[in-house]
Amino acid sequence: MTETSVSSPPAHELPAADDPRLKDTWARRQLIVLVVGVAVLACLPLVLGEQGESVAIRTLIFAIMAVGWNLMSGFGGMFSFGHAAFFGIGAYTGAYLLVDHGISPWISMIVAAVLSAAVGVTIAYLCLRYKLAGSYFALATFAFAQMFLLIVQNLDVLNKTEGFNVEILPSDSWSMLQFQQGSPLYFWIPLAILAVAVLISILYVRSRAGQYAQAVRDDEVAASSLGIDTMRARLIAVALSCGITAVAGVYYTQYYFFVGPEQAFGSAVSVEAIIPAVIGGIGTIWGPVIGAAVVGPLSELVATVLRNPPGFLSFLQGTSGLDVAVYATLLIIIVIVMPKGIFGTIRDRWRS
Amino acid sequence: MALMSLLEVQGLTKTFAGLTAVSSVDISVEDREFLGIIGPNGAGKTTLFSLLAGSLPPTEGRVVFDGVDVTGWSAQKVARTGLVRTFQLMRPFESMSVLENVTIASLANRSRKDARRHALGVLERVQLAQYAGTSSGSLPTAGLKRLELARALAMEPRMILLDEVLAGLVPAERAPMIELLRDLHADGLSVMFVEHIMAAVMALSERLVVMHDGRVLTQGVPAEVIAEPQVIEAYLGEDYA
Amino acid sequence: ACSGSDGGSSDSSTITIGSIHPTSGALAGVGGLMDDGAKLAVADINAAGGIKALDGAKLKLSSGDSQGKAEVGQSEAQRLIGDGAVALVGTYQSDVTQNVAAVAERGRVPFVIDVAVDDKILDQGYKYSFRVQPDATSMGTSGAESLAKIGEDSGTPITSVAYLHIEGAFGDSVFKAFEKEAAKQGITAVKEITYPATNFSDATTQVREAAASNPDVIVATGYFPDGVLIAKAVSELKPDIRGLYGIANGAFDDGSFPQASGASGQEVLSANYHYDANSKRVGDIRTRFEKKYGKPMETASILSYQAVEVIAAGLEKSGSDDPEELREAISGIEIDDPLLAFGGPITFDERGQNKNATVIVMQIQDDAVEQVFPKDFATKDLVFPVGSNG
Amino acid sequence: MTDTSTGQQAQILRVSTHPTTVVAVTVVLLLAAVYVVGGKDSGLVTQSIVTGVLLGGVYALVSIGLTLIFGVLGVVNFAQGSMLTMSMYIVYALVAGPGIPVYVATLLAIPVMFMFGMFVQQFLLNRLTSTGSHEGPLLVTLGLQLLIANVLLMIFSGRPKSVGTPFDGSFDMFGAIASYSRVIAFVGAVLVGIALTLVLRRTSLGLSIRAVAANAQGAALVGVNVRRVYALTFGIGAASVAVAGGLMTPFTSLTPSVGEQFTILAFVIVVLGGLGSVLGATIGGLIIGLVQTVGALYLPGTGSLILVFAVFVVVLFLRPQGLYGAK
Amino acid sequence: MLELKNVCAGYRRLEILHDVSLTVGEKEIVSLIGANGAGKTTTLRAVAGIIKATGGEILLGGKPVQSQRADEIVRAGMLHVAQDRALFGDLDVIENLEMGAYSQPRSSIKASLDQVFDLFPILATRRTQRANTMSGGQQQMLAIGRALMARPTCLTLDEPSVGLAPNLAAQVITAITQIRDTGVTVLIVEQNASQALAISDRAYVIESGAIVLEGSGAELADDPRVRAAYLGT
Ligand SMILES: Nc1ncnc2c1ncn2[C@@H]1O[C@H](COP(=O)(O)OP(=O)(O)OP(=O)(O)O)[C@@H](O)[C@H]1O
Ligand SMILES: Nc1ncnc2c1ncn2[C@@H]1O[C@H](COP(=O)(O)OP(=O)(O)OP(=O)(O)O)[C@@H](O)[C@H]1O
Ligand SMILES: [Mg+2]
Ligand SMILES: [Mg+2]
Repeated sequence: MTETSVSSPPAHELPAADDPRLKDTWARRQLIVLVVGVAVLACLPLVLGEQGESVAIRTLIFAIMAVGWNLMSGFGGMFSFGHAAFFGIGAYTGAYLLVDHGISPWISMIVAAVLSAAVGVTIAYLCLRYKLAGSYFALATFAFAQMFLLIVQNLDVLNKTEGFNVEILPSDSWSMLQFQQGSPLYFWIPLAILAVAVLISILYVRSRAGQYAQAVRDDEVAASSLGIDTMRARLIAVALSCGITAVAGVYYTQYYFFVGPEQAFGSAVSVEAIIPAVIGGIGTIWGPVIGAAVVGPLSELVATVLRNPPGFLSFLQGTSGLDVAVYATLLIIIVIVMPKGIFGTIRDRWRS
Repeated sequence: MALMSLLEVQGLTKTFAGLTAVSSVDISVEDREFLGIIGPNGAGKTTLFSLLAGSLPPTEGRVVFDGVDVTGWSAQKVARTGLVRTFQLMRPFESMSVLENVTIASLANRSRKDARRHALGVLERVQLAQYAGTSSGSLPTAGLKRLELARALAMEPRMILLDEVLAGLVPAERAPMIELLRDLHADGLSVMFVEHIMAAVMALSERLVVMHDGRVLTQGVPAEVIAEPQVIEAYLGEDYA
Repeated sequence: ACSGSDGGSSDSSTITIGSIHPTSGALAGVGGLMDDGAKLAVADINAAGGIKALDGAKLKLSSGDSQGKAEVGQSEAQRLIGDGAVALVGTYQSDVTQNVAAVAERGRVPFVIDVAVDDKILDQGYKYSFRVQPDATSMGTSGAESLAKIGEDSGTPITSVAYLHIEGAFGDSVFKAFEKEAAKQGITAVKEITYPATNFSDATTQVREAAASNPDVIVATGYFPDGVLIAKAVSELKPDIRGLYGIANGAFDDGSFPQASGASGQEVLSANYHYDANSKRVGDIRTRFEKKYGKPMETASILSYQAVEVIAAGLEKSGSDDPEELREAISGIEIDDPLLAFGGPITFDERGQNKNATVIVMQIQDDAVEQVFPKDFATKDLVFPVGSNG
Repeated sequence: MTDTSTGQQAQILRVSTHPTTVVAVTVVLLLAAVYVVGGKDSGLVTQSIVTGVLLGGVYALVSIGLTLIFGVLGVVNFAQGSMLTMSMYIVYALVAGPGIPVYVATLLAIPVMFMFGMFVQQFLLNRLTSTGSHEGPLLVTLGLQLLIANVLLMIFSGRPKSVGTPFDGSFDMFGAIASYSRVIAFVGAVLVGIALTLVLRRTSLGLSIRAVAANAQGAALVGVNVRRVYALTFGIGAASVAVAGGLMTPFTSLTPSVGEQFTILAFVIVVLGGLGSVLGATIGGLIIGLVQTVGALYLPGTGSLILVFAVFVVVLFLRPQGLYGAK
Repeated sequence: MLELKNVCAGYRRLEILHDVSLTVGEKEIVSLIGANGAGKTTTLRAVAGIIKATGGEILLGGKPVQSQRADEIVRAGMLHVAQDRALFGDLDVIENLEMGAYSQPRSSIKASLDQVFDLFPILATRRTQRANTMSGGQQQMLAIGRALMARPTCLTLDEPSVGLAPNLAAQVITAITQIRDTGVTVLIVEQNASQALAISDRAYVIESGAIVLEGSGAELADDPRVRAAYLGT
């Protein structure tokens, strides 16, 4: 790129407002995809059976968690290894308010989101304040999640290891978010929540705060020398991330009618928040959703296939552990074949 | 108080675990001045910039910018007062396009829409507009250098600290860059300029400061300064000129 | 997709029973045994001509794997109900059982709990859940009674115990119940020591702390690995006690305990629900099980077998495979020859708890689990105080 | 994060206080406090300390392998615990089958696990690690953990297994009981720690490992075969886990998922000690072991674990790069 | 000594070098000059085995090396000083230099160290400073020093004088001639084209991934096109 020196125009001369290079249709395109996607998914319950739906719902819960996780770890660049903490806060806030105070889960969702955001911001602030980065940050968040788990197991108000049972109401109730077993509403509601979560990510990523967060992720020093309040930018990402994850937790309690410490705060939950995002593609809007859509049903599919396996495999029938082993193998293969995640890899192919 | 220079540095000192990188430096830069800084490798030029821009906390001394004492302020706070630096080793936001890189800086005092437009304007000014859409990661060195500059300019600074913006540019690339810097200065930008390429230093600097072992060795009119034997001895080398 | 009930009657010649156990994951060992137990029960019933009341309809067991996770357990339960199961058995873990119970309740399908100890499961007022095994509280209570009697029989009453138990609902409620009953019997729990369920890989300190309060007996409630650690620690520290006594202890009466604990397991006592080693029927079932699956049939596995029998009996009684009627039948059922060493026939109270479920005391003698108390279940004589036989 | 100010902070800390002395002093003071004002029977305290140190040895043994893999390859190896289980079952198989004595079996397990580690890196992780991704490897090892656990389940069933030891029994140590097998494990930990430290410090392999850890491309430019170093590192990590597994079998009831509980603590220990620092992992292991057992005197049940994580977080805040961390 | 025959190379699907051919004779200094983004670094990276040539041949001492890994090429005696220096940031100066001698017997280290310290005295005074805390120029010196530690028979330098003070830049340039005189073949990419050409036996000009000019240093230094584009005169 050898330029011949031309006398440069003074800075204040702005390009025309309708300059094609200024056009940025990204957000609009994402929104269209979102609308279409939701419309299509909304029809699923009509074709799914009882089990199909329960798997689909679990998948949706995964997806919401992953979308939340991705805001902090993908776009914010702070790898959270302790999102169980925020999912758990959601699940327990919902359970506690409902069981002990009869408060509607809808309200709990808001309370939980705020509470979890506050906690998340506090934790993140401490970690960043003390300059924890990379693996150290990740493990610190993990440690906090573990502490939450252990503390909950020792708190009488939260029934220690017993957890909470949601009372089964005789009839459907919107306010209490309870419907006939297998009602499509159990699918549509989390679908709506997911849609909102994705919408938030789309808007956030393009917002000032979102742009700042990504800049800080790429190069903290450069960002701060451009006048960006790096701490603030990061904490906003954390707050959104934790809030969304908490809502997933509230819904979990509602749908499963029972939540205990392990279901809410167990380290497995933290991992479940990460897997879809990584499989689908970290730091992308659709990666977590696609990842969840793949991983969620995967184990059930494998189990179903192996329950009555094709002839040549029949000798394997009923070997306990086989289904999980196969599932694990598939997981490994996906990651190796698509190192940037399904969405990330496909997008790269597309571009070049 | 009486009208004072845009940047006042008094007794600025920075020590790293025993080693004194910058020791009691006093410099003052007038508004709209173009100050060149030269000095051997390790003289403390970059560290000085880091101290001024708040990237590093000083061990001692004061930094007063535009009448405000900014000593010990965080980098982001300093940057918002209109004192902006560039980096010797370029640090683009790799995940973003060139335009987005600059927009980030424009956002400092604009709405998102205007920022994007303003950023493009800046890119045009630094002749990087044709790369607006490309990802900053794959820019060649010359592009990256301009990007560093563009990002700083997008902050609309009063004063800009340029750390070796010409390093790594072939002579053919340098000319337009020098041209550009001259224009910017003409438009009223104050500049502190660290560079080892003497041709450029001489072409641009109104005043020249020579640093050595963290101290100000000497300063004054460029032509005179580079004639000083101690400067030749410490920096330029005999076979120069 | 079909909802529970009509699915059941859609094909009258075979009746599906769903079995949910952790056949993979950390508990896969016992989970597998229990699933096999249920399978064997179905096979036996079919071999004996199926459900007579439904003109010889055959039973079919479809198995689900909870992987030890509550939400997996739940979706498995929904799958099985969806596939037309008229009743469920399961699930070994209390939290998984909670979820499945909720599903069963809302799906209106009877759920016979083979193993799951937590009292709370049946405190929800669920109408479709029944439990065969004794719950934590009753085990704690009868554990205390038995201990007291054993003391008296030995001539010198037991007055003090130190209690080691695993943290969590299970350990807590067994201990609470024990403490309450023990007080009545004149036994004081001089020390309570809880240990964590995870990352517990050495019991020496805890046991030493227990011994420091020099009790007559050290009582322990927990699962297998921690049980082994405690037994080993006791034999290493050789505290001056009259015995190590497990209540609802997952190790002390497990078939693989003697081998796992070696010398240190000798003469350890265990108050727990257990299959009736004196019953010929049980003996026959266990030999056939071992032949078929190559593993010894532990008590948990027998309970799964028993649970299937309960459902079968319910079907016979109601003469219908409609889950609603089946539930009715089970709630009023009475099974006279339980496979377990219970205090009487299997019948459920209004909560769904088996009234006569109780514990007996076992002891490790020459590397085998022997029933030693009460007398009418005994297979060997009780050795107490431990080591008193020379 | 190349944040210069962190850099200095680290440097200043490094010159001003040597971690080992600080740690040693703190630990001694705290333990003294427990004796004097702890209000517990001193015999019991001694017991808890002895137990804690021995337990710490076990933790160290598991963490040493992890710290290499974590520090050099930047791989968050979730399969560490399962690899531990795997080596336990290898030893079990050798003992139960041909009847080889347990400690001999351990020696045999080492090369097997070393090969396994090399294999995992070469065929599962290399493509990902060379692209510098951290999440990819994390997931692969997660999958690996599930895979190992369930394959073991398919082979050995889930019933608890156990392995006898020639040195059953225990002896008295400062009025506390210590079982031979645990003391042997502790000694093993120390030996492995020393051996690895020597390898890293003295041998050219160690040199190349440190080079790769510092800057893979730079290492290639001075003639280091980076892929090979990666594979060897993972191999060594796996091998030291084999030692851990072997030495632990005598006092562990084997189930296909017995090792997993160690993974979490191992990570805590590795980060506490500082990524890639063998010494750090050893010291960290001892600290955690002590905190857990001595803490249990006052906080029964999971209380002591809460304490463990609290200590972990506090140490990180005081020293963001871990006790012996470089960055 | 070093020969490139129609080498093609690039990043992912994007080809940067198209049929680049050049030769560097035994104990020669050859410089490669070109605009920013012309492909100089890419050429050196291909030679060093950091990126794989997608076409053509690279011969080192007559042996094809285009398929060899970077470390194998180093063992074959060819060292590369990267544009981004690739130092061991967290290791100190001495460790960096010792690491440089990785491919050499440890006995050689002492002598090599002295040689490097003669060339860059500042390094001797910073033995225990961590590399990533050094100044831009100091890092540059360390990078060159590290390469020399390996006693190369063939050395490729990517902009060695970038960011160096004029006197030091001059020193480096003269140092390169000294290095050559110790029997090392040198391929150098320089912005300081005039100084580079002054010491080069031969030189090539690369434009957008293709060699467009070649000749002796002196010839090119006088070539009007070169003067215009790369000497800024
Ligand atoms: N974080 C640090 N820790 C220790 N020493 C440092 C640190 N940063 C810089 N130094 C030292 O301070 C001195 C000044 O460094 P600085 O980068 O300011 O030099 P410079 O004038 O920019 O040199 P160059 O022209 O080569 O860039 C150097 O000797 C450098 O090694
Ligand atoms: N990692 C990369 N990925 C994609 N493109 C790249 C990458 N590195 C360089 N390029 C592109 O390859 C072309 C040649 O780059 P190269 O670094 O070889 O140029 P150069 O001659 O060394 O220029 P400079 O003087 O800036 O170093 C440039 O257009 C650059 O944008
Ligand atoms: Mg500098
Ligand atoms: Mg280059």
